Amino acid sequence: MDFSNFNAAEQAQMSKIIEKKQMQDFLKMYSNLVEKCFNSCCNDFTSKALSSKEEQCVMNCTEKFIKHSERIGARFAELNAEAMNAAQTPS
Amino acid sequence: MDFSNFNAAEQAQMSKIIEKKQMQDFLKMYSNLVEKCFNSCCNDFTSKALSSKEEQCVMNCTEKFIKHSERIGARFAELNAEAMNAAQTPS
Amino acid sequence: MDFSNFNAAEQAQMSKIIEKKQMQDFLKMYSNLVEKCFNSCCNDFTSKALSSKEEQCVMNCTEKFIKHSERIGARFAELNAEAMNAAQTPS
Amino acid sequence: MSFLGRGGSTPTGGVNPERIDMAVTELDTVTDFFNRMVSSCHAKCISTRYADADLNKGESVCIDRCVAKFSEVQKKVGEKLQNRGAAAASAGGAGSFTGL
Amino acid sequence: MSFLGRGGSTPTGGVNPERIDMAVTELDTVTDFFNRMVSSCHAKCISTRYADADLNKGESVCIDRCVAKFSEVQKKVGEKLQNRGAAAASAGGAGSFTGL
Amino acid sequence: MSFLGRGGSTPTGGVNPERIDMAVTELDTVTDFFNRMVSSCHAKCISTRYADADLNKGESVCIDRCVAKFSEVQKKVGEKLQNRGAAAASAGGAGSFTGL
Repeated sequence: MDFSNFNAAEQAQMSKIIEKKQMQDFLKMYSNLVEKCFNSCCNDFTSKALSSKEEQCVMNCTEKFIKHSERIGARFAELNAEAMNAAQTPS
Repeated sequence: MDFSNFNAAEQAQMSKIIEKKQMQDFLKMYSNLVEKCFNSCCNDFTSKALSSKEEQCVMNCTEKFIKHSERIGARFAELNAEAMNAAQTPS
Repeated sequence: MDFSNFNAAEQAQMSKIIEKKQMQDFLKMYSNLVEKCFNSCCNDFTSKALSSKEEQCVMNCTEKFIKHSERIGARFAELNAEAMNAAQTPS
Repeated sequence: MSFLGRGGSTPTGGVNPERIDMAVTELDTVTDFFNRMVSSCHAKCISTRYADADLNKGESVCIDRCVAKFSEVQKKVGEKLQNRGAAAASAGGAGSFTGL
Repeated sequence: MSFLGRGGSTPTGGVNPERIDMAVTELDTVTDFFNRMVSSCHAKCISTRYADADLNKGESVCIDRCVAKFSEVQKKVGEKLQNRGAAAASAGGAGSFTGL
Repeated sequence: MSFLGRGGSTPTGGVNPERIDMAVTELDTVTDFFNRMVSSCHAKCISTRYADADLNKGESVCIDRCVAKFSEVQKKVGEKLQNRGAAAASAGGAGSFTGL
């Protein structure tokens, strides 16, 4: 996204808003991750303790989800950069 | 919904809020539609291009979802009108 | 959650915010409940009226969901109290 | 939306922020119900093969009945929540995490 | 996001609240698309057995194609909505519940 | 919620908006976790036939264990995210779409 046509006061306000949004997005990602990995990994309720197998599954699930998100983020950024270049190239 | 007991200043403010909400609802419907039609129509990831079959499915899915929403909206409005009439009729 | 280090003005503002959030949470829980119980209980669309069997299912679903939420709330509060005690005990 | 009263009266010409707040909550609530109805009735009535862009006869009839049924469920659940006491029903909401 | 114009010009040094509002809406929209893409491509490409913490070759390739396909769907649906008229498409949104 | 510090000190009698903001974020986060716990444990423990309005013995025991397990998962995932660095973990969030 391009805020280069914003003046200094507007850019400062956007920075604050974005910083707050990043915190909220992170927290939402955290709770989403807990839900997703719990749902995939925990299916035995004969005990209240996490088994070592379940714990390993949760750790792998978390790590894999982060790598997945990072890869999507990288591809998504490339697509957006292409789209922006295409828009700026006179045809 | 009935805002007839609002004064002019309140109605003006509500109009602005509703206009903003309509934009947000539209954008949310758009992303929801993309997710739903992608999930239903795209199941082959041996290629990165949308096949003509997938594209046709996405177009039908979009069109059908809009018609579905419109029909629900019409029925929903009828129900609300009935409920409002019932509330205003002395019993 | 512990707001004891808030001053009177801050506690007053938090009370107002919490009151508003409770209303919103209640309404969200209501619509969530309608969706969940409708999806579980209504599978016959040869008629537009709720059958007595469907109605019974919806009533049980609602009651059971509330009891479920209450039980989770009680366990959750216990866990949080434990965590708070653990944090305050010098180790 | 019988859970929601309208705030008090408004001084002539001014804006009563509580009335606006209430109206926005009411609007959000109706929109939330509507969106869930669209989603539930889509799952119940619409074939996801998407061979066609039009609603067929069976789908159209199903939608009409689905809206009626969903509304009835909304009414029943609302009555149940009111009978049971809204307070008890919201147990576990934000209020229960705070000492305020 | 061709649906969103940018608000008018801004007095030097001041903050144009409409421009900020538009930018926030744009940001929220991109974030929403991104999150749905993450979720959809996770469902399409990632095995939920979680025997391993790394993306394997097949999963990685699937993700790349999934992003491309999801974006194409986004474009197609966007075009369709614009052709059909944004107004009609949002039928049933908040606007239809109000007399304003 | 160890990710969230509390804002700085407050002038006597005044309201520190950052402290309020932080408290609201904390409240929203706890509510979000609670709601997901309710939903996940409902899916894991409650039969959807709804022949009965009461929780039976098996469901009750399942709920208690489910809450304990969900909380443990929350702790494990939180530790993992902190070890990995919160910054990296939020890759793809709003920040990555902007040049700011």
